[in-house]
Amino acid sequence: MVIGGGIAGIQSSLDLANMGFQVYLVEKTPSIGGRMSQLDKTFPTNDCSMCILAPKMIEASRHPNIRLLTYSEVEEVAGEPGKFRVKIREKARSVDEEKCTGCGVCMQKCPYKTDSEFEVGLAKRKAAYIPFPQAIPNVATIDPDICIYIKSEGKKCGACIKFCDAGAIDFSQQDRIIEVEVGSIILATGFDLYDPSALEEYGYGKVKNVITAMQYERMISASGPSGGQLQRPSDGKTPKRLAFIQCVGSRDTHHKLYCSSVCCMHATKEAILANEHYPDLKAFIFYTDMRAVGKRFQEYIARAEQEYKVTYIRSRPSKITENPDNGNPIVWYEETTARTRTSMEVDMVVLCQALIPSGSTKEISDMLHLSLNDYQFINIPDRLFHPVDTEIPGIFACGFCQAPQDIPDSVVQASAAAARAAEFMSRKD
Amino acid sequence: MKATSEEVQTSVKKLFEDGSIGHFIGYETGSDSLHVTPCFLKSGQAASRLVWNPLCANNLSKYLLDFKNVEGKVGIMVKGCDSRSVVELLKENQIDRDKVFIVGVPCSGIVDREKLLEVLGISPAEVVAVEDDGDAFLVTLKGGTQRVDKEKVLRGECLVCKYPTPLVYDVLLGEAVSSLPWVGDDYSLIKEQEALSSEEKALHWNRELSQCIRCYACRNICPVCTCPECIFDKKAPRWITKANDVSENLVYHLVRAFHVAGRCIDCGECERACPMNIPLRSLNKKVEKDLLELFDYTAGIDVEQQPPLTTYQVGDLDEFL
Amino acid sequence: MAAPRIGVFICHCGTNIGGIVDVPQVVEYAKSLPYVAYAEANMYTCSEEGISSIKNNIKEHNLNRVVVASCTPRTHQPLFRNACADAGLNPYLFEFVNIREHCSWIHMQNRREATEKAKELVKMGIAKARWLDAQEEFESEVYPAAMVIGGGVAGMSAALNLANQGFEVHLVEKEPKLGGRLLKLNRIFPINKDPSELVESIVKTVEGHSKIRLHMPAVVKAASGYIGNFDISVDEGGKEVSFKAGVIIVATGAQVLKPELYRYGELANVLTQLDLEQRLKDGELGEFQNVVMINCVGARIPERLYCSRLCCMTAIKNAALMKEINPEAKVYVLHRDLMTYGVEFEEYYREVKEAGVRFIRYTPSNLPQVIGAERVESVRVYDELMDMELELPCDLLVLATPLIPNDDNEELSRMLKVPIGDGGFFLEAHVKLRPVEFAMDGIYVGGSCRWPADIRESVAQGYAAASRAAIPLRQGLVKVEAITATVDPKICKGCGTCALVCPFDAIELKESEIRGLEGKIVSEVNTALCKGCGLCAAACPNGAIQQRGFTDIQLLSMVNALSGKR
Amino acid sequence: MQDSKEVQTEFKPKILAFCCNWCAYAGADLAGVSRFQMPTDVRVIRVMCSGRVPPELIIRALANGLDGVMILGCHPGECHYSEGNYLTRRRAHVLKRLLSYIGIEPERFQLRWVSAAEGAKFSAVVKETTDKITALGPNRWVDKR
Repeated sequence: MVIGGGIAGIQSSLDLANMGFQVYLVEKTPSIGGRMSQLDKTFPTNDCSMCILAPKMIEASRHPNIRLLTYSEVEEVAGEPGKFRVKIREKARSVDEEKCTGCGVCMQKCPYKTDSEFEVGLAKRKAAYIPFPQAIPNVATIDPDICIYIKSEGKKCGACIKFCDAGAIDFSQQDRIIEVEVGSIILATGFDLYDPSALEEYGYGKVKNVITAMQYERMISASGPSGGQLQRPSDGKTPKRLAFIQCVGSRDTHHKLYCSSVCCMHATKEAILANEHYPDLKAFIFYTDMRAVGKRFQEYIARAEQEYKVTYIRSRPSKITENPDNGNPIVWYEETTARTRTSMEVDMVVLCQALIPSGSTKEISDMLHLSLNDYQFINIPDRLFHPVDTEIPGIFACGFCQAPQDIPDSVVQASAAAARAAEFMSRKD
Repeated sequence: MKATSEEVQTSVKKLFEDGSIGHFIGYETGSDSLHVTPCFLKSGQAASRLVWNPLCANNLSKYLLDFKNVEGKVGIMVKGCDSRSVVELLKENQIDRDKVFIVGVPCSGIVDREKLLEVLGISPAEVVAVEDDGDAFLVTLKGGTQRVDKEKVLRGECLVCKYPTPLVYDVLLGEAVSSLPWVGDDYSLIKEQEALSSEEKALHWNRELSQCIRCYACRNICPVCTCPECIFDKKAPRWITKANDVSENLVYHLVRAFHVAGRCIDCGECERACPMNIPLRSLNKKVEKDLLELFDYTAGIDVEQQPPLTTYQVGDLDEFL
Repeated sequence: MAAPRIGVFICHCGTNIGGIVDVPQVVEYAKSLPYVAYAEANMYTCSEEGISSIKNNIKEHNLNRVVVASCTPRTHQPLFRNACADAGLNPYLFEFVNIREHCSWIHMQNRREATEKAKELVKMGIAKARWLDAQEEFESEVYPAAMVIGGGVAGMSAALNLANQGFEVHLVEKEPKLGGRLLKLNRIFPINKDPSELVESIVKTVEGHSKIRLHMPAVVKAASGYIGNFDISVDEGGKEVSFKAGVIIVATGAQVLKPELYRYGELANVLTQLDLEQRLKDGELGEFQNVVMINCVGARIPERLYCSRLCCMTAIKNAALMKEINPEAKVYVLHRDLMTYGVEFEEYYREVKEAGVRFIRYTPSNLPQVIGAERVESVRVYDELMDMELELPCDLLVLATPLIPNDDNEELSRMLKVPIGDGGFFLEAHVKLRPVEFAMDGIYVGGSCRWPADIRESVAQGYAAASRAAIPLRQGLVKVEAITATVDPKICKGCGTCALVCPFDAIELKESEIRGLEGKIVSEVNTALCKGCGLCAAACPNGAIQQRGFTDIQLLSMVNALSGKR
Repeated sequence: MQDSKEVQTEFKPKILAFCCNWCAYAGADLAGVSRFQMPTDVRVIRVMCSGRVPPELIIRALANGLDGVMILGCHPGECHYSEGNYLTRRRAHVLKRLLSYIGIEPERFQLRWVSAAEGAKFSAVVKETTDKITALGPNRWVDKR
């Protein structure tokens, strides 16, 4: 069983399934794809994230050895290593997966809206929704929290039932409990975003034109709500000067002490993309240490500076205020070489917030009696020689839930976890 | 000094005698004194038939394909241009360098027979001999000798020839010629054409190509057209129909120009063979010019050089209108 | 082959297609086209009902080609191909026409034109279907053994994992001892233990494993073949040993740069971090009072742009150790950006800082300067933060230098036909999603030969490579792409153009063994290597090489159908 | 005058687009999923790689009277087969210049890069090409005699 349908979980599942093992891939949200599906491009090649991810998602959904359990959560794990008995709750979608063709009529007709999780609040989604166009499975889900038909117990609305030609809407569905026995468990529960409003000095939520890096990814993405146009929240204008603030909540004694490992690079990528979209846009990156340790990362930074006119400023801004006249954020910081306090007015600020282990990581670890480290990452007792083994034999962890890391490292760990699980399961027989 | 027919005869005779070659492909005088035809020798005895003069237009290299399976080496006489098609044949593994003995002759231009007759206002029967004389040809007529400026009567490809001396040979007869004085911008005619409007170009080429009778002489004589079965001879897929239609002719000529892209060395044989006098070299020359400008490539120079359309540079031109 | 009898199934997709395109009209039109034996409309062709209709009609109407016009082949082609196969029709006699994503969904305002377009798309699909050929999906056997090149931590992890999964492993190590670069280290972070103890237990397991055949000291001399079927020969102490392997893992590690900077090699008390570890290990370091370490020596400079990832941590570890050995000592680390990424590194950096190691940032435009005649006496550095020049007394200068590629990478690259990228490290198939495999099937890569990696990363990559390698080993068979290239040797002239354009080295010029053509040099496709891109087919001047499923005649028929030519 | 104007506005070009399976075709699919509305004049032929499209086919299509031909492939460096699109690019440059030389307007043959995520770009390319070719009018090369 693999828990978490992001890139790490998908990779582990594919490796094991291709080796011939039966895999249950359990994902909490309605679609697999994880955080990577939200990204626009990926560093350092600027490959489009969805383009390289989608084939893997499709492969996982089609694989005869993979049973995809989306919109599902692990409820209980019993048994022993090599013979875990797992109860999985498959939540009611109110949509028959077999009949739904993913045509999206229900989404068009559904009258109730909420913030789209996928678009990080930059757009709305309906109660009947497919989280994003390439979702797998490509079927609708009806959100019981806002669907008026469910809330009124069938008295109101029902537009989706009326318009669905395939007859796929089924409000009679109940949550189902599935019980399976598995030899090994791989945890790949990924990360959440640290809420930057905890850093009051940066004004997130108050200064309108301060957004988070994930929001920026959706904004610059051709498939995002603005079709790849940078539009600042206050007035929809395209920014000409853009500031990225690094270590927002990371490497910070008041917040998270650790380094999130990927922000230097994603900020660089985001700055490059901005300049690619708008050649006269200037981007500034305020950083602590520029951590570019991966393959071709330094070259990428060099290109950002030379070709895309990105300016790196080594400084940790003390606060961000708003110019009341035009809504421009003002970044206050110390000029390192001159050692003077100074400020810079820009059109929009992107906060590269700390990344934290996802909430599900804690839930699942508690269920499994695995300990977490001080920052809620899954504890790995022998990081050196058994980098994906948890405290319990037969249970492995990979990707961001066990340490901050970028996509290639997550993919490496995912395959490593698959190898360890295969080894563990072959030792048994 | 320019090599003479006698020198060619002597050295070929010697090559036969010392066993260097078992066959030889050269030139001999044809039906009249203005014609030279290919000559195939099996021994040195008949070497006295061989000639070398400004009428030796044929590119003999394609005949090498007919001698692939003979015993011993095949000797062949090549001019600068012909040697470049030999390079192309070597590049495409169509001939074995070890089985070929190349007798190179530097060339100072070949006579365009029709231009000559027109300039002099005579019939072929009146010509006795044509000799090279620096910047002119010495034409011996029955009634005396005339000196004709080369630039007036040279073949089109010779007017723009940049490689008068063979690039590949085992023996070179006569002195190397490094450049020809009349050659300037070899693409000036192409540039003139490029400057025309689409409408004018379409009219021009429609007119030219509608004359084509699809005799395939251009293809058959082309030294780099070496496919055992040409795509235009296939029934399935049928790339062109037999219909006498300019669109079919268009497909034929454009595809041909593309197929020899990076391989055509401008020996001019296609144009010489065309019974309808279609300016075929113009298409090939256009491609040649683009390959040079885009990828800095010239065909027939170096056997080791990879053909331009089988390779790439990441930094190749990306702008596409 | 029997005359083509094409069945056409046109999907309404509820109202998705049917609401825009006049489906019945398209069905009628399809019926009028040559070779069409049957045509119908379905509400959902992908539904159970639609699928059984395809199956029934194949039998009932004796169809030998099937065309479905609905959504996109990228998601639904396997479904319809399986339906054909279930009905006894070769799945490659199926053609997909996209009239939803490419028609109804993008022309919602123009039903008439959308219908006309759908008709034309269907006509093109039928034109192609007429020329479809049955294809076989070949499978080739995988020899159940692996070769792992390199006996460092990455290679040993990979070897052990595969061996414990039950596969025979040939482990080839060029040194006379397993353990790799780790053996040279004095202490390793985070446990500050002597690494030889740690590595010893792994080495013992490897050496004692019944499934692992150790070749040591040995180097690979030749390798040929393809996934599932490699023939390998190694030089094992002067003796040539040959064996077969189904997969290969490259984990040959890297070497530490010996710099020509800061008077290294000239002054006795200038060491690299590795030299320092060696001396500590051998107990030969002697007394010291003032230690200065400089990071990024020979790295992140114009000639060597990359960051070697682990030197910052090495410096911090050794700085802490120096302070531990002599708490009175002054220890300075001169650095640029400090690469203490992640959780533990950052924590350790804080601890070490608190323990009294001083960190000073220098800039590449203002490099530290070594002062001293015979020995280093002090180091002068401009402290960016304090905005002043410092002169640090120094009796031991330690330089952190990057890992650089091994010298024999190039030879190995030529032998295995795997690429080397910028900087001389091996180049993986995809930097993001295929980090531990080469583009060439059946060969995998892990550890510092791919990119500088610390122990945990090398081990993870070793395991990951083993995971990828275990897939073909466990499957026992590899499916060969069916959409491959195929040569007609009768008309091939052996010019080699196809071989030049092939990105996978799948085409070779060979003497034909076919009767009547013996000895003729022609192209031959190694279908195990061919990925079916069709570049060769486009480059061949006379169509002697074709791409199955996308042949000239199929594509030409589509073009002619669209332009109304027969 | 009015007549010819009417003919002009009624002209619907017929344009062929070869799309590679991995990027451009996926981009076209995304355009569909996103319901980007666009002119109806483009017909797609799927090939595995843009490098599969031989010049013969483009020449044949234009000689048949099609009004435009496009090759759409992965961006340079993103080819599924690592280098196919680079070869396409070289061939296309040479072919385009040759076509233009004999009087086929350069707009009628296009090579463009569309990634699997660029549904919007696919639709923009379709619009732009349709507009350009509509403005040119029908491909009448073979009627020039």
